[in-house]
Amino acid sequence: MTAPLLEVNDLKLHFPIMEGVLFQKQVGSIRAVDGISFHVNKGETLGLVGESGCGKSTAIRAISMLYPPTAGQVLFEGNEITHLSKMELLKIRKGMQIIFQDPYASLNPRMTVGNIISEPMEIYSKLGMLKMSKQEISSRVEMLLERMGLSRFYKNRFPHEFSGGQRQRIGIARSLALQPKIILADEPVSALDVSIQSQILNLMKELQGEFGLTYIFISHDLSVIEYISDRIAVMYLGKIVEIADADTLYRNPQHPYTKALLSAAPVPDPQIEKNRQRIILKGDVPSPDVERKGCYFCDRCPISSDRCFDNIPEIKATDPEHYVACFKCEDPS
Amino acid sequence: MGKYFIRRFLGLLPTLFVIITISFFMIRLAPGGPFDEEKAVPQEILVNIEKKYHMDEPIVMQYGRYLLDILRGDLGPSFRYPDHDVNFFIVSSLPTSLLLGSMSMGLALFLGIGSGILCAVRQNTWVDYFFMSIAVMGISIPLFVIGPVLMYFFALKMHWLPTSGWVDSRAGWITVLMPVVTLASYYFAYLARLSRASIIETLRSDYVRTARAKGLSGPVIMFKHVLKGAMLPVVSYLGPAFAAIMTGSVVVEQIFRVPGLGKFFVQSAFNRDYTLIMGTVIVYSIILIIMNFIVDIVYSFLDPRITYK
Amino acid sequence: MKKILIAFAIFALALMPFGNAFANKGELIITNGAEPQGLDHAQISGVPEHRIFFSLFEGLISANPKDASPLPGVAESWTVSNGGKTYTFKLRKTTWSDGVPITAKTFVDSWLRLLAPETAARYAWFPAMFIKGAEDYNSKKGMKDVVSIRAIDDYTFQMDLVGPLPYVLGALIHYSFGIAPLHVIDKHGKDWTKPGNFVGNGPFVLEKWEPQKQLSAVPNPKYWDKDNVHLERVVYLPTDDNNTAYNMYLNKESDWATVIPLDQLSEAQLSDDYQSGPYLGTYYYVIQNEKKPFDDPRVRKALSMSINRKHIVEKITRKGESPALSMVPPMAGYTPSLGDAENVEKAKQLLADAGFPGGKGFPEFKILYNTNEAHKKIAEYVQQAWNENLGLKVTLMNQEWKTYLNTRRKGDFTVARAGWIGDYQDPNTFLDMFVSGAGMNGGKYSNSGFDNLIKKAASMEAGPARMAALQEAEKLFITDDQSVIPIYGYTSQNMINMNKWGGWYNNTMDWHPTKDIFMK
Amino acid sequence: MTDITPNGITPLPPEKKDIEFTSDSWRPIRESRNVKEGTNEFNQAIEGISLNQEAWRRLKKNKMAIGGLYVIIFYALICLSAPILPIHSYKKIILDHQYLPPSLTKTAGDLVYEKKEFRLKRIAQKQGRNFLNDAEKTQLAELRRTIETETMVIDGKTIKTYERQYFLGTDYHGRDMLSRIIYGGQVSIAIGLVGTFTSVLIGIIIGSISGFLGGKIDYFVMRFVDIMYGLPYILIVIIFMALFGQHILNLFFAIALVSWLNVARVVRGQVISLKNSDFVEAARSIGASSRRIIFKHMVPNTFGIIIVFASLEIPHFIMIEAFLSFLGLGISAPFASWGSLVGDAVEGMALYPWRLFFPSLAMVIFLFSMNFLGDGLRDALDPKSKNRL
Amino acid sequence: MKDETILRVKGLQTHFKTDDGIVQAVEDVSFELAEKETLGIVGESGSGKSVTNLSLMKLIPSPPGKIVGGEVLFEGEDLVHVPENQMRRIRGNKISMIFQDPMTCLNPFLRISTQMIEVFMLHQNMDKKRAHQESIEMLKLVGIPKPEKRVDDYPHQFSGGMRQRVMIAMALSCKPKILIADEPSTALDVTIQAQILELMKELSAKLNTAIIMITHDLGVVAGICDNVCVMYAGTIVEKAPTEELYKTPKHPYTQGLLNSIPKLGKRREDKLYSIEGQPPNLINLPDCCSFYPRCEFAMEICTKKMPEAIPVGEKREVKCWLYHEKKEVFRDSPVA
Repeated sequence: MTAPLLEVNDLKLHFPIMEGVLFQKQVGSIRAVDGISFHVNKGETLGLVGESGCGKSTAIRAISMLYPPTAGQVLFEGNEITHLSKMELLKIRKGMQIIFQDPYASLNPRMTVGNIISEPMEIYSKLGMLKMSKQEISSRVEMLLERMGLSRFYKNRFPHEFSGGQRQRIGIARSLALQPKIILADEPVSALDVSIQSQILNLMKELQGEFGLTYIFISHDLSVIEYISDRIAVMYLGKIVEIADADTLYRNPQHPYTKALLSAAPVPDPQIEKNRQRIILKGDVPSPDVERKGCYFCDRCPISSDRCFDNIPEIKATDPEHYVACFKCEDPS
Repeated sequence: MGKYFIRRFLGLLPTLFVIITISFFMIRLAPGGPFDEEKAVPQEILVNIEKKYHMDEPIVMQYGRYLLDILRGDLGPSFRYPDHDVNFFIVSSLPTSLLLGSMSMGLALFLGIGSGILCAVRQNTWVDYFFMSIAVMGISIPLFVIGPVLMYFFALKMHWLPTSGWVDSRAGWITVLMPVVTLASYYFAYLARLSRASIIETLRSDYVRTARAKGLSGPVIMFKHVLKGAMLPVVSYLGPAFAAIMTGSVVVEQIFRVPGLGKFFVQSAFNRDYTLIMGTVIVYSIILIIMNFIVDIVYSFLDPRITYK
Repeated sequence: MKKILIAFAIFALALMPFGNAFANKGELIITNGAEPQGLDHAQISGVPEHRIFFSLFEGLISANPKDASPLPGVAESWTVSNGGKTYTFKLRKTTWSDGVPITAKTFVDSWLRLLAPETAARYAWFPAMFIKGAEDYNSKKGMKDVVSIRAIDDYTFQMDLVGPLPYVLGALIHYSFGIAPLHVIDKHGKDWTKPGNFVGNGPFVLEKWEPQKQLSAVPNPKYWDKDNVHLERVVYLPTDDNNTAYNMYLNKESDWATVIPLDQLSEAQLSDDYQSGPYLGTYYYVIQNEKKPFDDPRVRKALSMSINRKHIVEKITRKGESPALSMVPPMAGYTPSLGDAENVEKAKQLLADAGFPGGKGFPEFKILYNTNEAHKKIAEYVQQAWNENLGLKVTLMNQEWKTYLNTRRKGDFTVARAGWIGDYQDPNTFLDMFVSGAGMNGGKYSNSGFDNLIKKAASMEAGPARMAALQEAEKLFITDDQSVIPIYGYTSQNMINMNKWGGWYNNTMDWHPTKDIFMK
Repeated sequence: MTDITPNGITPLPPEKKDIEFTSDSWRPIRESRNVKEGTNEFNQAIEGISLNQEAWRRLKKNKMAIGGLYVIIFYALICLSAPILPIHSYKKIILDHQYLPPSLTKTAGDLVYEKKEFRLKRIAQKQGRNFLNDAEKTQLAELRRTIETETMVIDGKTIKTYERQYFLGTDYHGRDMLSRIIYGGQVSIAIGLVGTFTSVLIGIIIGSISGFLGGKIDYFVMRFVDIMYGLPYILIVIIFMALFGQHILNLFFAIALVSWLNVARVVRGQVISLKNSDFVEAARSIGASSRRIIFKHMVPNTFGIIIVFASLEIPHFIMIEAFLSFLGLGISAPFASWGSLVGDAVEGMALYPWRLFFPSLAMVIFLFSMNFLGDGLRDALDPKSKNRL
Repeated sequence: MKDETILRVKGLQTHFKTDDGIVQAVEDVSFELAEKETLGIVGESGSGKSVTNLSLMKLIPSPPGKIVGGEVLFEGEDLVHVPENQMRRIRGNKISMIFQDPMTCLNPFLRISTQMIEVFMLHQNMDKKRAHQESIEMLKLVGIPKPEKRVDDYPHQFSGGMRQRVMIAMALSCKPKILIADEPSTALDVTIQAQILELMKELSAKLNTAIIMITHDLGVVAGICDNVCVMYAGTIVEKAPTEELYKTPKHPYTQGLLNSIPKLGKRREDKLYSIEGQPPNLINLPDCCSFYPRCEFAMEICTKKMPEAIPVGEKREVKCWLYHEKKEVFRDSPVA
């Protein structure tokens, strides 16, 4: 097996909680990402699923070094990137692009579509990391627009003139401008309507084949994740509780949280809905600002035992390529 | 929460200290000194005077001396009014300024918020245009015009009110009317606009829609659901505004002979009465700090989401 | 909303019968200009203070309300000896308002207190001009005993002057020659001027003093001439705003307005209450004599001759001022030496002679004045006159008071507005400040002939010879050198109803002792 | 609520008439359909518009704001063209013409004569006469003669002094109020514009850098702002003017010096809220430098609020200048500003009301317009603004 | 289920005046609601589903919005023409509403108790004390732990799910005939959403409340609704009992919608079905089928006229030319 394109080892990102008037001191931290490890192979799609606040968006920001991680390693093409200098990081970023969740907020309303898409190329050619003439940049912008199914005449228009789906296409075009190797997609379809969502999903799939892209795809929608992903990681409170390939995970979920999640997702089929037995979880997702000594899920878990309250389960393989962080799954007794 | 405020207050002391330091040195930069007169004081006498007020010492020493005095609560003697200390002026005139300020602010608040509500409810009707025009007038006519015009009309023409004075034995409390109205005019205008905008904003909020969906009537919605939230920007405006009303009353105090502190803000600077300037600056800063404090408290009172730890 | 309106209406109605609510028999209400600096004669320096001083204190000499000439005050009589250099005063037996007697020692102690360097009295220079040794003591060149004043006995006071200064009696009216109740000051320290603590020896005694609000005084039962004090109360209202002061008068809230806003003058002048008379002061433009090309008397003369003073006083200031061509206003026994009269043609000629025909090549310069409506108006006029008549480029620069004083003191100007009010009725007060190197000589005029003449006059006894010397000095100063440009002689402006109040007269010092004012 | 995507669609008249059905009606059109450039899916024309154009369209809907805009343009035109307008010089002093009331028809001569006659009658009345004595009659006759004969030279042309007309009256020096108001407007508006521009510039730079960098720098900048707030601004202005002289440029600068604080705070707030916005993160993720992010991405997005702020700030500056004029710190003579004209006129308000009325009117109309324009701009540029005035 | 209609909406039209023109947010909407029925209204954002229901309650912000036509019959009254003060007696009492975002819909400045009490006091004339008691009861009913304590808390002290429960408690206080739920679970996480839907199902049965469930999530509808209306561009394009709709969607839009959802648990195909194009802008729509530009089966006629609703089975209606009898409309045609 070749080395994975991206490898993440025990990545942590804690936001400090500061207090004090004149001299501020740290009184705690929000454990947004609390030690996650996974890898992504070239050409595959890793789905990252979890409820809001579980740290999935923060995770990809930490991976792309938008927020410097608190601890852990990120290896991109075998190179550790957490300690790189600004310039070196820029080189890496070229191969690693992000698509943002909100197509309304992620495009600068004061820039034309053409400028938005060409900006990364301009920045990199100014830095000398990309050798493209103005002409080339401009024609690439047009090419990208047309590939996204938008007319190239749109490049002089402003984002607000487009509907959500079209804007997300512009966002995708921007992320493709530098011909990245991996795209970190942060809930790219959750702000879109169903009929548009499928357009974007299809587009992303096509692009993956066409440009040999690798995706980390975040969503809270299990059906979307299932559709797009090869492998899926389930996150809860800043931790990954289960990773498996898509089929395995959906056919044979092991972690109680995964199970609950799957059973809670509504299915657009009254037949199924009628006969479903739902696992209804009690309570809400707890706040991530306290340090825990037990399993992060223990207080909502329907099958937790004393052991879960005192020890943190490691993520372990139950089957090949199926990792779960649960004592019950390690030891079904 | 009490602890929070104490900590915050302590945190503001450095700011106050820097303000004192800056103004101490800044005012000495200005040309001319406190003892310059039309008939220039002979050099020999100037030496005596400067010695008396320790102005012959190096400025750093003067500064140190001043700081020590402040710590003792003594703001020093006034250069311009040798019979009095700065403390005396502040003690005797601050209450007047505060009274004038709070009466004006009270009037401005009452009328401003009142017309703000009226305009917001009757948005884009003649009521709205009428009050908003008055408000814009209040903002665009200088106080030093409003004051004399009022005086001319009410005192000289109609003889309803005395021209000036402040709660004295002759005319009593009616003397407060014109200064208060004059000073309130600007703040009324501002508050009316501010509260109108804020109320309109709040009226569009989801929770007001909820309240309507519950079947509540207009007034209940306005006074129970809208006002509390809509007053937040008003409250945060009030802090600095109240401190500003002290300096802003220069004109009003001068025109209506109000024995307040406001006059000193300008006159002491013109007179180069260093200690009195410092006194007013310190009072102003402290009032500003206290008002911002009160704003914070009122804020936490109005908005339960805010808690101070 | 309606209720509120009704409430307002009722409130307004309740206020209606306001009118003349202030009329109170025998009470004189004065709008007194700026807030008084204080009451201690050693610390004060302004006109409003002087008015209050007249009510609360009395020195050796008091002022005649009719012409501000000296009248006996605490001194019953006096004799002059030693060639006009020694004055001996016989004091009357009188007391402070608390009954403590006033003796010659009171005068010695009060004067020494004022002169003491520690007291740092601003007006210490004034007695120092007269009293022998006073300047030495004040500038620490000598101890107390160098001051040549002494109590011969309890009621005889004697002083030696630096020369035969004939105008000293008039000067003694000034507050710097006043007395202070040292026994009270010892007891209360700085607080002695607070109502309750206060002790004075004037016709009135302090009743109430609320700074910025009012100061009132009632007759002093211990005053030696209390039978001739008629007012029941004098109230001084500090009033910074001229317009308000005048409005208060119009609205009958005050009985005596000491200022009249310029823009109201034409109306005020039609009123019977309008009181105006010459005032011992000269309004002039001071020129920087050292700066080129202003060091040329021809230039200075050209500037002076191209201003139409008559226009200024009739159309701009309009207070009935007299156009002035001399620095010293005319006074008894003295005929001023005049500068050249207005003559635009000649002015042009002079300027051409000086090398600037038609103003060509003349550097642009500024007129400095302190921020004030009247000064501004005059400066604007002068600016245009110089521009149109001489072709000079002139700009105006106003500065707030203290900055202006500082600039003027440092001589950091070209042309500046100035005014001088005589401290006493003698030409000397208008001339001695222009001797070389004097503190007031911001224009840096320097003429040894002038200096000598002033020095000479100082050592001469009263009489025509002395006046001639002074006139000669002024001739050098104005007629020959035109060091400054006199513009007009001041007039005093007051509003007071003479049908109601008696004992109030216009005089050249604008002194109106409240002692003599009575209600008709 | 409906999400209204604001595409500019040229409205088509709705056709409600019954249509003829033909066999063609049922023909599938799947293939024949293609959306043309510049139209939407219903073949309605679309024109692309930028945010600014859109704001302009919103602004045009606001009648008060547009009215205000016209007034301001009118003012600007008048002020700019003042030197070529057929008005008298703003600084020409004719003492004989002082305090003339406004009149559209009468010449200065008529007014001066009337004034003199009236005054003489008043004096006569005071002296208990109801006729003029001979001396007074002579005075009048003399005045009449002067009026008819006196000439003066202006710009090389000899004109009859008393034939001048003053539509808005004259001031204490007999200067034309109309032209003084116009030139005063120049100064006041310049103070408003320059002051606003300077303070906004300082505010943007300091606010955006402070907000973007955050941390210690932000902390100290904000403490500095607090300190500046803690000093009464009037004191700073007095000292500044005393130090550097009462020059008009210093006046601009002194006012700007104390007024950038608010802009800095507003910009900082905006920048902080924009800092975590997706598009800034997007810019960071494509390697944009901090400078690029601040000045290309953030600052342009605060322009809306800044323009709004500025439009409301201009009246504020004009008022501050008026206040300073009242204190004697304003513009130096013989120049005038609205503030100084109004301030000068307050004293003589009862006798010469026009001197107070016209400059006040000019100023109030301008500030009214500015306020309405400002409100309109805010609604147009920043429709979801929370910080409404 | 006894079919007794309690609400009948006929030809409802709501327009908004904007700078760009008139937005026809709701254009000819008709439906009926039976007692205890749960009716789903599905549509994408901007399809007019929320406006429809705000129109029922007459809560359209006016201006710019206005109900320009149609009628809403409730208990024999046409709510469109009922005066405001009478309408207030219906709101929160007989018809109540919950909204999408519980975060912004509860007044953040007032205690939960204050907000709940006022409903009881207003509609049921209770005194304060009893209203307080009732509030606690209601909170208990919706499953808030320790309601006695929490009733006096402020909204921000609750989590999103809890807040939505509070909203439900408040809406059901007066045991309304109809509960309009506007995307009640959209802002919530999947696991919380399941709790809330479960709760609503349970309570509506308990309190005999009919529910109009507005959502864009076809999964939610499948689980909870008896009948479904599908809205597109301000109009209901298809109306059917839930199971039938999912089994045999008739309107091309419904078909497309159902096909374009990735289905959980079903093996993914190579490509998802997707409806091309964008939803239309509702300003100045021409008189045509608003879906035709995206419709695979569009015909010439679709570009000319909006079809009428046509029954396609028992209790089913669809607005599409495909289901119209061609002859019928060809009556004037010479070819016939």
